[in-house]
Amino acid sequence: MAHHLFLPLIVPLLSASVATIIVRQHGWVRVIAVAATLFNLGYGAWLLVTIAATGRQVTQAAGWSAPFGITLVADGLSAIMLVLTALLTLVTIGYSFATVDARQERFYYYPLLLLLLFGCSGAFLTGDLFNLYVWFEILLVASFGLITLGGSRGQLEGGLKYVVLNLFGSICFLVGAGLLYGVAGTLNMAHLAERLSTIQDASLVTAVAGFFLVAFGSKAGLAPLFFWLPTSYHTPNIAVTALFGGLLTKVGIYALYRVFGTVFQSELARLAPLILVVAGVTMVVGVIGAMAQVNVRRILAFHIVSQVGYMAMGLGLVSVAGMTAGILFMAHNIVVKTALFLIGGAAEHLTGTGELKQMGGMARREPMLALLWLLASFALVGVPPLTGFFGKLGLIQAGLAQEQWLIVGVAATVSLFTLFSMLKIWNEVFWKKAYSDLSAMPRAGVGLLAPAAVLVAVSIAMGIGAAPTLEYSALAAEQVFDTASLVRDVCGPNGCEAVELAVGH
Amino acid sequence: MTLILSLVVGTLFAGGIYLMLRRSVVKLILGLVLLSHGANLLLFLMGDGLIKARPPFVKPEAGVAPPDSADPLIQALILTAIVISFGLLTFVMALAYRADQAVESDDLDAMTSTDRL
Amino acid sequence: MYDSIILRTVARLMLPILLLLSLFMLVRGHNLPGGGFIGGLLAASAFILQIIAYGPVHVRRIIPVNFLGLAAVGVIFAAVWGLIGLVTGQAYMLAFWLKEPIPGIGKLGTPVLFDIGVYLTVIGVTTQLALVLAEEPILYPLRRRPVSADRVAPEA
Amino acid sequence: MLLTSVLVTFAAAPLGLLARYLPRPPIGWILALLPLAAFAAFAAQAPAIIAGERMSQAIPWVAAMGIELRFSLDGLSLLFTLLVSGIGTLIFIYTAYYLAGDPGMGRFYVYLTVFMGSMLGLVLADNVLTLFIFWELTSVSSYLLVGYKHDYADARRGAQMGLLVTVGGGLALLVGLVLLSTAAGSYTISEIIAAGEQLRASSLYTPALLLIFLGCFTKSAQFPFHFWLPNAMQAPTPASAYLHSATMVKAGVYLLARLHPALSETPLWIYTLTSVGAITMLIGAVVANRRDDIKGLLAYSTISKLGTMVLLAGMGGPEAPAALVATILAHALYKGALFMLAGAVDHEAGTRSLSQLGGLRRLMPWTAALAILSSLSMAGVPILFGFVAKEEQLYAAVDNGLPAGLDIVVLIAVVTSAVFGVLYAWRLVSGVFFGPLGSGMKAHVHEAPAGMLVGPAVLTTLSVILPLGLLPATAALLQPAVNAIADDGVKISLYLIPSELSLPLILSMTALLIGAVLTRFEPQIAAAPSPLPLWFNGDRIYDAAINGMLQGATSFTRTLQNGKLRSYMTWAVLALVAVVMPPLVLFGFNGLVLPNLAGVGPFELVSALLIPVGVLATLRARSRLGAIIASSIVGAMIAFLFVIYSAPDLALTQLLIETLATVFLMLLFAVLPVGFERLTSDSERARDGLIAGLAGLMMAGVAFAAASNMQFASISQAFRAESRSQGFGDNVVNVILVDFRGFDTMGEIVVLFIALLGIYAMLRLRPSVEPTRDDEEAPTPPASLDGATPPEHGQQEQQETASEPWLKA
Repeated sequence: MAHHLFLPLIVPLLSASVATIIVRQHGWVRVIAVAATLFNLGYGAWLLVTIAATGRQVTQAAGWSAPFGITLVADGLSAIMLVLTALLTLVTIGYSFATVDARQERFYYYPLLLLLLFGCSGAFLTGDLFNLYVWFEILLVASFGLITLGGSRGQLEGGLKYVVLNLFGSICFLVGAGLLYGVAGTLNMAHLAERLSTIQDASLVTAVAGFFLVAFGSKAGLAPLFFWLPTSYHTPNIAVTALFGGLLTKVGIYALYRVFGTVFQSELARLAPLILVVAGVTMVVGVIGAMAQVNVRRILAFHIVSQVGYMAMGLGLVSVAGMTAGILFMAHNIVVKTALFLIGGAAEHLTGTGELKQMGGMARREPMLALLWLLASFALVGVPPLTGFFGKLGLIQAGLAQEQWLIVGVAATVSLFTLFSMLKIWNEVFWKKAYSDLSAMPRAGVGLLAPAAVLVAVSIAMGIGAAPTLEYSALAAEQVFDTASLVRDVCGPNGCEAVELAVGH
Repeated sequence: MTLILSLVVGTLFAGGIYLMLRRSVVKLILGLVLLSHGANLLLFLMGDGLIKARPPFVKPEAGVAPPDSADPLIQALILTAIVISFGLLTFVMALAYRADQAVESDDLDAMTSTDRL
Repeated sequence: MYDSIILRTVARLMLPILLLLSLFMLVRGHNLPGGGFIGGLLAASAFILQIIAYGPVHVRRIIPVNFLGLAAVGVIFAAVWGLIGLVTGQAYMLAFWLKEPIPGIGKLGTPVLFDIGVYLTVIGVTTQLALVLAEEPILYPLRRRPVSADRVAPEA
Repeated sequence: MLLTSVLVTFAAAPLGLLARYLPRPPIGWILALLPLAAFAAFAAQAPAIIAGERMSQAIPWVAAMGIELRFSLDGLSLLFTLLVSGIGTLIFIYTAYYLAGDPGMGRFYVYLTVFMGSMLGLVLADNVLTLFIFWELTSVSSYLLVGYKHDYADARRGAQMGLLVTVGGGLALLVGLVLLSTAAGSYTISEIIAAGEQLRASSLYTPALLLIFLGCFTKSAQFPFHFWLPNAMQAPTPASAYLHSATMVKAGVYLLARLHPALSETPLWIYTLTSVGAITMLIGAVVANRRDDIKGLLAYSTISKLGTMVLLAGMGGPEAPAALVATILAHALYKGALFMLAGAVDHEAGTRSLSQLGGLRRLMPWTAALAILSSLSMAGVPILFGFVAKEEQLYAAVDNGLPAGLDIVVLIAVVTSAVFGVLYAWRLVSGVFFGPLGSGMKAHVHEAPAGMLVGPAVLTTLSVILPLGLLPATAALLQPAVNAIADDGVKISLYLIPSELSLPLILSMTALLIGAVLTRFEPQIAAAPSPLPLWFNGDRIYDAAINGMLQGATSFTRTLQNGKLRSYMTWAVLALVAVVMPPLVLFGFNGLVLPNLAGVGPFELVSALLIPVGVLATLRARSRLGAIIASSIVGAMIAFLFVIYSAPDLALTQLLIETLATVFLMLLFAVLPVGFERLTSDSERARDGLIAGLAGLMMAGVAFAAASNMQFASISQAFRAESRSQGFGDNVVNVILVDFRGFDTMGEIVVLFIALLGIYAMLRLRPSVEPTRDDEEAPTPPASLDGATPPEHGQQEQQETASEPWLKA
């Protein structure tokens, strides 16, 4: 039993609670935040290695045997997400030191970040469907707090839509979980997978799966459920936008991968055409939205939507190759998207506005920032040999292997339009002559540059080390689909039906 | 009774959704309230049947709760869901209140500035 | 809203009763209807009744508790008992029970302590929320669009 | 050595930044050592390659995707590596003089070096994906080079246009290459080529080939994608000379030549390449005669020659491969020189416009001499290498492998383009160097610095001396390249003076003659109406497409992302209905029987039925207060149902929560305004009602279907049995909450806790400037915002505001 799986949850939770109590001591709160996040990062890295070496890690909350208690399961996908989440949070915290004002720190900015980390980490580790719902709510409400923190009119307006639409998604999740409990009588994902695989007439299950598709799809920002994202993501602190932009939609994708890859395997095959259509529409609508925007963060926000489509495509291909590419793409996107928000945000922070019209001159003024942007945006577009290329290539290969010509065509075309709108930012913010006199503008210090530089470096490393990254993604994808071994790992060799309620050790 | 309660669930969802499609923030909140009521009631239907007067308590003489008592697990889930939705709904209320204050209107259609192109 | 004599009287009377009831609910919860949630909500109701009857300023004065801090403490309290399992090399939140039941309360174990953490958190959160919401019109007096009396009247 | 040469080039790219610190012109010579070393290294391999050897080197990279850093050097690659590194050396020297006064020169060298590395990788790659990676890198580095003067909108536009077109084609290429590799079963180019037979029979052949064509045509500026190349002339001249004449634009031709043995000689290959190549060739030749900008003229003549190359790659016949490699070499020599000279003229005279230039022969004699010689080569005048190449082209055109009818057309096209070639060469020379002094030039024009003439001099010299005695050696060098294109014993034989009077020679001379005659009518030709319809202008179409796309995107987004929550909600609900309804309706009610209502008692019936009543009352309430009260009836009735159906804990919780929620709602909202306004039209209400009703019906259906379709025993039985024995509690629900699933409960209290933090911050942390409402006093948030103690004045206000209407009632 891998009881250590609780650590990346307890540490942020207790840190956040303690930080809440001593919130006035900014220095200590920062130390706590960094320490807890570092712990999670280190733990995540260790877990990556451990899982590669010894396979899935499983433990039971309160020791109750699965499927009766709540199971924590970490596989390759969990570990990837865990480590990236911690990395993003760490980078965001670093960026926040330079950008977030003291009043927000007083109002629980760092505790909320840690609680978001707590919620996300829990969502990546749980092996219980209802527990996943709880984790989703934790990370959602933490994100609610962060997105409205500051209380500007835009935050309140955008936040209201963000909150309401996400709550609708949550309700769908709750209903879906309830229906599934009604139909299958259990909540443990391994047990659910075991039971659902024996259902002959699965049509009702398909309907139930629909609730999860909508619930996770709305969290992931799939069409037509993404509206909350572009309306709110450009309103809060840049650091918050960056973290959300990199992370939150991917929790939805993670849940799609996990629940549809494991629990609803046969439903996945049935829903695959729908998922591919949704993926294609999401790519297109997102990139069209991005083309229309004239504000750095709003362009990037629409790009999130577009790229979530690629990840959904990885699922819709219903193959290990497809999911491998999807996971690779997701890992790439988490890093690069955050980097872009941080860099664009730094330009916004320095210029004082994110409106393209009123920006400019950054290439001459801040060449380092320009270089980072160039690398990150080419990575996003999928220019080889940066990370995005491998994700895109993997999706194209997997799609062609299954003769899904249309989605491959859409995916390729959309990346051209992605390039177009990234060039728009580059032209307007960096290449164009400065809109106003920049001589009084503050210089980008290490505090603004370093966080993005770290992420860009990670992205480049992931590109050069594409082989091991891909290998790990493949391992993760196989583990997601391998329900037989999941059942064995969670419930023992005889399957979940044979387990009796007891404290296991 | 399952059928009747299913229909009741349906009306809760229909009413909730209809309210959420209106323009008033208060109706929006009430719509969410109805939706979460609907979800809770729906969950309740997913237990082991609707059982009257046999709550899931351990009978002292038997040492176990009767197997035909109401489903304790679904009740625990609903309890969790009720409390969670209480927290979230309170958040929505406060947020809607602040938005209403900042925009000076309780008309949701007036809150479109972040999407304006 | 704070000047109803009846309300104040009732509130004053109810405070100890509700608090006692909440403790009772908390303690009996493991065997009878009740538990940390219900207990916590009852206790919070007691405070909220005070807020409605006397106003938040008064309540802040007579109950000088930082409820937000209480909520944080409650979360920590609920979470730490689980660590016993972890440090002994077992699962987090693994239950540990005293051998003998304590008279009038019943068996005592870490799940009960956990429930107390829940109880504290619920009290803290709910009461603090009510306080913050009730203080809202005091801190930010309504400066609303003018309201005509006839629109108020039909509902009153 | 292959891998090293590429990697070292990339690694050395930052050295370009030395140009910031070291003295200006000499730095060019120092940096030029890098391409020179590469040139020397590749030249050293020439004997072995000529002898028929083939070098290969591979290291694995991402094996699972088929990406392998596999390089191989054969004749074709050798030709290109020599061009890339050789011309690169000259360009590196030239740049230091051309940009001598430019502070950004270091950056320019970095881009140039990256480009060179990419180009080397591209022509050496023996793995399609590696090839693609370098292909894209050339696009990206050329983007940076073209946009080097990015303060100017035209430079940004030109750079963006080039990148979009080439990357767009690149994406098609990528898909095409993956398809090709799928059909061949290998990503290694040499293996793909070996699988030629199998490929041409594959069903993937046509789509793969069309996509690859798209990539090659965009990269090599073929009609109708040619328009980006003239716009890329915004690049500083060294970049134009390097990328847009000698190297990058030939990448498409290179790939066609590379794949020629495997994919050629099908109708698709022949007809597509012949027609596209011929059209491009003619359009380029014609438009080159209408350009006033000398770089524009050269750009179109490049387009024309690229068309010729594509035509040669497509037409088949025994002579075409030889003509192709000869043309590649000849074009690189004279066009590289001419671009650099054009840059020299621009640099010294301050303009590139033919109408403003003139008479420079006396002021810039060396430049003039070199330009005249290279132009003669471009025109195909005998004894220059351009002539040799043109002879080859004509031989190939005469002896082409095309079906009857088409062969004549192609021949005429080639001759026509030769005629126009004479014409634009003449235009260039006469316009710049002859006639009266130009009007728009700087005062005191003088000869360009010697450093700027080194490159053109070397290239021009080659154009001159290759035909004078070095033809056999050249042929020997080019032979392996020909072998790589057509592996069936085609011999290349270059000659200056043909042994007999052949048809190609006659045609060549005729073309020269006609061209010479036509020079008399040059002004008329330049002013003649455009041969293409006006709307058919790549530039204009590109701009229209971009603007149309932007406008379309804007109005689309405005409609979709309209800011209205209710519109977003509608989408969400419709999505749910669309996903859940079909499986439910189609299959969900299999074998369900209508239950009997016998066991339904009055209490539950009444409370159940009061719920819809409460819902309806909430919908129809005319005031906030009414709506809140009506909705709380619903909550209460649900609690009552919980009581009836054996859930006392739930009922208690529900009641308490309901009360609290109502109190909170009233604290915040019950105050003002009291009435609801009617904001939506009847039709909107009807529509929303329909949607909501549909969703409600679906929820009822799915709830009922699931409740009557429980196929498995619930795990809750175990909790009933073990609650006391293992959980030490008699209230099973509570034991689940604090023990069996205590982890959920912990999450749940954290949700409450976070919600509190969020609400607290939201209500107490306000922006320092809250938008003021009316004319009333501005808000004065108290100093202590986090509200542990509300301010003293609050107490007075409390007394004053103590009469909220909702409790007065």
